[in-house]
Amino acid sequence: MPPFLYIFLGALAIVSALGVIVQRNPIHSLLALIATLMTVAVLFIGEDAVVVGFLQIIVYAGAIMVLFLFVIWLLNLQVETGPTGHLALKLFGSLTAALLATELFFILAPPHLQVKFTHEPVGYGSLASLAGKLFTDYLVAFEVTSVLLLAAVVGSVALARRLPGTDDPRAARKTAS
Amino acid sequence: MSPFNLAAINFVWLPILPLVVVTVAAMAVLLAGVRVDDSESEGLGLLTLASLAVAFVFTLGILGQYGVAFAGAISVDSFSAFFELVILIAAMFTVMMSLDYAAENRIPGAEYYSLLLFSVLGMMLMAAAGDLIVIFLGLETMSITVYVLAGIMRRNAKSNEAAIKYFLLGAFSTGFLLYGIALVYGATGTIKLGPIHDALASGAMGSNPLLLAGIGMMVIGFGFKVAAVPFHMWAPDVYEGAPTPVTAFMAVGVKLAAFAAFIRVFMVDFASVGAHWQTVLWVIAALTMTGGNLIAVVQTNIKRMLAYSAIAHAGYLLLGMAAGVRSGPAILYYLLGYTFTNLGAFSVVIALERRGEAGNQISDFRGLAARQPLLAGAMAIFLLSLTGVPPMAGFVGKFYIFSEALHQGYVGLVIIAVLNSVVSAYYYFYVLVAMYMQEGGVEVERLSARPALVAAVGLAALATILIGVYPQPYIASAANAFHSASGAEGSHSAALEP
Amino acid sequence: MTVEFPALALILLFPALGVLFNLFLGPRYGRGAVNVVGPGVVFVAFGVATWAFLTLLAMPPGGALAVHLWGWIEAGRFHTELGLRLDALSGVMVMIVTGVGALIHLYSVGYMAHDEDFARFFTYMNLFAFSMLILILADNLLMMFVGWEGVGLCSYLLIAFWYTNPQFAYNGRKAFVVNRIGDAGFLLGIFTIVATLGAHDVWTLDFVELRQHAALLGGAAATAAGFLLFIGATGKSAQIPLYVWLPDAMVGPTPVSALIHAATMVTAGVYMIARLGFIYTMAPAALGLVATIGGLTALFAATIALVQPDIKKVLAYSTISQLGYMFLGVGSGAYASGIFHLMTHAFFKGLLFLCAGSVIHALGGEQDMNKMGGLRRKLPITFWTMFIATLAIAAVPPFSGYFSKDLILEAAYDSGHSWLWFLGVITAGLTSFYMFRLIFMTFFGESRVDSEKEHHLHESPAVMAIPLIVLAILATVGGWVNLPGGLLWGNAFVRFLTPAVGAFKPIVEASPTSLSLAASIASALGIALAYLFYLRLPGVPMLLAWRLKDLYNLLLNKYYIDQLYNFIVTRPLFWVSDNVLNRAIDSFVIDGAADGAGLAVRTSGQIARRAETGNVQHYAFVYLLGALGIVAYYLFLVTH
Amino acid sequence: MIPLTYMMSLSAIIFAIGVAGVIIRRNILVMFMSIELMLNAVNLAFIAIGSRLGSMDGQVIVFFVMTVAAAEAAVGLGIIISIFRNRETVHADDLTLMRW
Repeated sequence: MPPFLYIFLGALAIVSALGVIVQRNPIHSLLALIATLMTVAVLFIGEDAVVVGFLQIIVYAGAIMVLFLFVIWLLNLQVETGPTGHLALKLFGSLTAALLATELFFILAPPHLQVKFTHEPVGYGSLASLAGKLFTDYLVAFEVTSVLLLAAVVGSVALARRLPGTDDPRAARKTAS
Repeated sequence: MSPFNLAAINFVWLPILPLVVVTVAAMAVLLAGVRVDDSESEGLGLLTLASLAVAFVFTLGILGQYGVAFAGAISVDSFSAFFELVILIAAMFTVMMSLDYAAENRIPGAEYYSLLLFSVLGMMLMAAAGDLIVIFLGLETMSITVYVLAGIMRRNAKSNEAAIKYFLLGAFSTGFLLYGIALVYGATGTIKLGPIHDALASGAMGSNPLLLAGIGMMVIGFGFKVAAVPFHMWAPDVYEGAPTPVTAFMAVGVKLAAFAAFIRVFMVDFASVGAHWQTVLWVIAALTMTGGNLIAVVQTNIKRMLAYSAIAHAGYLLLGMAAGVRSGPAILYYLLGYTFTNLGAFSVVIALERRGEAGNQISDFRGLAARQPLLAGAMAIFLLSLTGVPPMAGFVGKFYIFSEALHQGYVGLVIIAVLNSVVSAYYYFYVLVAMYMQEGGVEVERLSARPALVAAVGLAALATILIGVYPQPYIASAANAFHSASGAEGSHSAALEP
Repeated sequence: MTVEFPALALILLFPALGVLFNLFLGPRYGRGAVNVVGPGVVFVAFGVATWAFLTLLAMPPGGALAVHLWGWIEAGRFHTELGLRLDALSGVMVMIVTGVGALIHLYSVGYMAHDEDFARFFTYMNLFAFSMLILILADNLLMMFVGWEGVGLCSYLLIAFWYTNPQFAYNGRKAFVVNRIGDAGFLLGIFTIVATLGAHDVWTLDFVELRQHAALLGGAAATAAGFLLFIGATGKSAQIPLYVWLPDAMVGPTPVSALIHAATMVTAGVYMIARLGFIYTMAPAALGLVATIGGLTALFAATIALVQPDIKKVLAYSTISQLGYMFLGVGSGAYASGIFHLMTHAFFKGLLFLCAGSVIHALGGEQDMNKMGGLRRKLPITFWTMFIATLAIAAVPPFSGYFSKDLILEAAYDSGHSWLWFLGVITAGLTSFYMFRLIFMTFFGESRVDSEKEHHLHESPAVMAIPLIVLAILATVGGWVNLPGGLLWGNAFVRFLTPAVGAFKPIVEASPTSLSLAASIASALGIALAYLFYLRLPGVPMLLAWRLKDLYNLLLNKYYIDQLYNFIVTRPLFWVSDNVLNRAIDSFVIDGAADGAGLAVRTSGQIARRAETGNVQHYAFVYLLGALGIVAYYLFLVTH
Repeated sequence: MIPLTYMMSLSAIIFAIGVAGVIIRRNILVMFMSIELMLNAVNLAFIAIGSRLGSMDGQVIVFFVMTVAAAEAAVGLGIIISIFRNRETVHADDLTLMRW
C-alpha cells in the first residue's frame, strides 16, 4: 500500500475511534466502532494479514458488534439521557489518556525503532500459513480457546437466562435483597 | 514446505492430563446438572471435588520432569506442578466451602461448579504456560469465569455490582497486559518463554524501547491481577460483593495463578534484565503494603478487611519479587502458607454468614469464643498467621522473604514491611478482640450439619500450624520448584519425548 | 560440655498437654478435673526441671543440657533448628518459671473458685507456661521470638480475661499494640544479625554459634542490633517509653498479674539481654542505653507509685521500677546480678501480688487502699507474708532483696555510671516509702472498709495460703544463695552463672561497704518517713498533696504520658487512615482536583454528589494514573 | 513499507482513545466498546510487528485475541443484562452500593 493510504486510513481510524467516545447515542458510538474496526481491518490487509483482516470484518465487526447492537435494543438504550459523564472525570480522564499516548509516542517514536527485520516468506498471511501455525505451535492455545468459548457460553447463560420461577424479569427485581 | 509440520509438536500427554481431567469434569458437571435443582447441588459439588482430587493425583506425576511440551506451549517442571497442586488445593477448599452455601443461596449448581472447574483450568494453564499466549488465554479463561462467578447470585445487587466492576476493570487491564505482550514480542521476535529468556540473557537487547515499554505494560497488567496498588481499587468492592466462597477463590486461586505467571515471566525469563523492573516493583511493593494495611484499619466489613489484607500480602510478595531472583523460593513458600491461612479465614466467615448479609460485619464476630470456642480458635490461628506471629505459617513466610530481601540489600523496603506488619496487627487483632473480649454478635447456625465446611476450617488450621512448625519439606519443595523453572527454560531446555 | 538430655522436651510437653486438656475436655470434665490438671502439669514440669537442674549442677561449670527436636527453617544456606538448651542461665529461669508458676497456678485454684470460666483461665495459664518455657529453653534467637510472641498473646488474652468490661478489653488491646511496636524492634534486630552475619556467609541464629561468630558482627552492627533488640525488651519488660501497658494490665485476674506481669513474662527482656550479653558487650553504646533507660525507669516509676491509691497499681509501678533495676544491672555489664535480682524479685513481687489478691479477694474486689486499713488481725497470714515481702523489696537485710539490689547498685557504680547509682539509691528510698505506705494503709490504722464488706472478711483458704507461705520463705532465704564475697559460700550464684553470661568487668573499684551503707540509709529513711506519714501523722500526706497540688496531680496522673501517646500516636494514625487514605483518594484528589482547577463551579455541587466513590470509573482513573507513572519511568529509562 | 514507528504511534493513539473512553463515559456499554478499541489498538501493533518480523505469530495472536474478545463480549453483555434487570441502569456511577 502506498504511504499516503496509510496516513489516510490512520487518520480515519483515529477520527472514528474518537467518534466512539464522543457520541452521545450508544448506537452512534457502536457505528463509529464498527467503522474503526473496518479501517483497522484494511490496515491489517495492507500489512499482509489478509485472513485476519477478513476475519476482523466478518467476526469482529459483524458478529460481535451485532451482539452489542442487540443488547442496546434489548435494554432500550438508544438515547442517552442526561450527561454522558462527569465533567471533572472527562477533563482529567482525557488529559491523562492524552499524556499516556504522548509517553508511549515518545518511547516508540525513535526513528531507529526497529525489530529484527526479516522478509516475509512466501505465502505469508495466507490461510495455509495461519492454519499451519494454529495446528502446530499453537495447538494447545487453539484447544484452550474452544474451552474458553464454552465457558463463556455457560457463563452468559448462567447470568442472562430467566430466573427459575419468574417469567417477568421485574418480579425478580422485587425479590432482590 | 508443508505448513502442517506435525513432527514439530511433541505430544506429551502426562503433563496436560490434569488439565484434561479438569476440562472433562467441567463438561460432565454441566451435563449432570441439567436436571438438578438449585437447592440440591451438593451432589454436583462432590463430583467436582472428586475430579479435582483425581487431577491432583495426576499432577503429582509431573514432579521431577523438566522440559517443554507441545512445541513449547507447556512448561513441564516442578514449578508448574507446585502451583497446579496449590491451585487444586485452593479449588478443593472452595468446593468444600460452597457445598452448603451454594444450595442454601440457590446458586445454579451446574453452572457454578462447571465454571469453577473452567476457572481452575485457566489458572493451571497460567502456571504451566510455556509461551505468552497460553498465559494470556489461561488468564482470560480464569478471569471470564470468575467475572461470572462473582455475579452468580443474580438476585443480589451487590453480587451484580461486583461482577460488572470486576469485568470492566479486568477487561480494561487485559488491554494493558496484551499491549505489553505485543511490545515484548516486537523486541524479542518471539512469544515463547524459552527463546525470550535466551534473547534477553544474551544481553543484545540493552534498553530496547519496545522491551522497556513492554515490561512496563506487563507490570501493569499483572499488577492488576495480584491487586497491587494503584491497580487494586477493584479488589475491596469485588471481594465484598461476590459470594463468599468465590471471594475466597479469588483471594487465593486468582492470586496464585497470577503470581505463578508473574513470577515465571519476570523472575525467570526477565531475570537477566532485572534492573529494568526491580525498581518499579520496589515502589509498587511499598505502596501496596502501606496502602493495603492502612486502609484495612478502618474497615468494618470482614470481607472488605480481608480484601485489603490480601492487598497488603500481595505487597509482601512483591517485595520478594523486587528483591530479585534469590527470594523466589521464599515467595513460593509464602504463597503456600497464605493459601491455607486465607482459605481458613474465609471458611470461618462463611460459617458465620447466613442468607442475606448477616455475619459479614466484624462486629458479628463478637463473643464467638464463648459460643463456638473451636471455630474462634481456628479463626485466631488464621489471624495470627496473617499477622505473622510465630509459629504459624505466616511468620515463617514473612521471615523468609524479609531475610532474603535483606540479604540482597533491600533494607529500606524491609523496614517498611516490618512497620507495616505492626500496623496490620491492629486490624487483625480487632477481630480477635471481638471474638474473645466482647459480647453480642450473631449465632452460628447448623455448624454440625455442614461437615464439609467444618472440615475445611479444621484442615486449614492444621495446615497453617504444620507448615509453620515443620516448614522444612515445604521450603524444600518451594525451592525445588523455583529452581526447576529457572533451569528448565534456559538454553538447555529440551523438548520432552513422548 | 553439652549433654543430650531428651527429658527437656517433657518440660514443654506437660504444659502443652494441659492446654489441650483444658481447651477440649475442661468444660466437659468440670472444675475438679481442671483444678487438678491445670496446676498439676506445671508441678510435673517443675519436677522434670528440678531433675534437669540437678543434673546440670552435677556437671562441671559451663556445662549444658540440650535436646534437638527437628530442623525448622532451612532456606538455602540459612537454617534454624528447633532445639532446647538448658545452661546455667536458662536453668535458673526454668526453675523460677516452673516453681513460681506452679505455686501461682495452685493459688489460682482458690482465686478462681467462683469464676465460671475456670477452664478458659487454665487453658491460657498453661499456654502461657508453655510459651514462656519455649522462650527460655530456646537454643536460638528465632525460637526465642516464637516464645516471645506466645507469651505476649497469652498476656493480652489474660488481661482481657474479664472482657465483659469494655475497659478491660481495651487495656488488652493496648498491651497488644504497644508490644507489637516492641516486637517490630526485636524482629528488625534479628534481621540485622541475619543480614550482617550473612554477609560473612554465616547463616545461623543459634546462641552457641552466634557467640562463636559474634566478632564478625563488628561494633556498628552489634550496636544497631543491640538497640533494636532493646526496643523489643522495653515493650515486653515495660521500660520507658513503652511501659504504658503494664499498669493497665492490672485489670486481669490477680494471679495473672503475679505470674505474668511481675514474676516471669515481663522479665523476658532482661533474660534476652543476658542471653545476648556477648553482643551487648561489643556494643558499649547500646549497653549504656540499657543501663540509662533502666535507671531512669526505676526512678520514674517509683515516683508514680508514691501516690497511687489502687493497691495493684502501686505494685505495677513498683514492678516497672524493679525491672528498671534489673536493666540497670545487665546494662552495667553485670548480667548475673541482673538475673539474681530477677530471681529474688520473682519471689517477693509474686508474693506481693498474691497477697494483694488475697486482700482483694477478702474484700470482694475492692482495690482502693483508701477503703482498707486495719486488716492485719483479720488476715494474719496475708499480713505476715506480705510484710516479709515488703521487707524483701525494701532491701532490709537479711531478706532476699537486700542482696540482689546491693549487687546491682554496686555494679552500676563500678561500671562507671555513678549518676545512675545515685538514681538507684534514691529509688531505693522511694521504694521503701511506697511499699510501707501500702502496708500501713492496708493493714494498720483504722479500718475504712465498708461495713457490709467488713462482715464477710475472711482469710483465704489453704490452697491460697500455702503458696503465700512457700513464697514468703523463698523471699526470705532466696537471696542467701549469693552472700557477699568472702562470707561462707560468697558469690555462689554469680559464679554459677558466669560461664553462661560472662563475667562482670568493673571499671571503678569502690568499697562495697560504703555503697551498701548509702543504699541502706536511703531505705531506712523511706521506711521512717512512711511510718511518720501514715501511722504517726496521718494528716501530713493530705496536707502535702494539697500544698504540692501540681506535683501530686502530675504523679497521680502518671505524668500524663497516656494522654500524650494517645494524642501523638493513636489519633493521628486513625486520622491518616480514615481521612487521608480512605476518603481523600476519591473525594479529595478527584473532586479537589476539579474544584481546584476552578472548573465547573456550576456543576461542582452535582459533582460532589456524584463523585461518591464506589464508582468504577474512578478506579479506572486511579489505575490510569498508576500506569502513567510506570510508563513515565520507562520513558525516562529509554531517554537516558 | 511504512516505518514501524508510524504503526506503533497509531496503535498508541487508538489505545489511549480507548482508555479515555473507559474513564469519561458513564454508560457501561460505551465503556465496553472503548475496551474493544484498546484491544484493536493492540491487534494493530501485533500485526505491524509480525509483518516486519516476517513471523506469523503476530497474526495468530490476533486470531486468539478476537476469540477472547468474543468470549468477553458474551459474558460482559450477560453481566450488563443481569445488572439492568436488577437495577434498571447501565450507568457506572449508579453502581456504588459498595464503597469506602
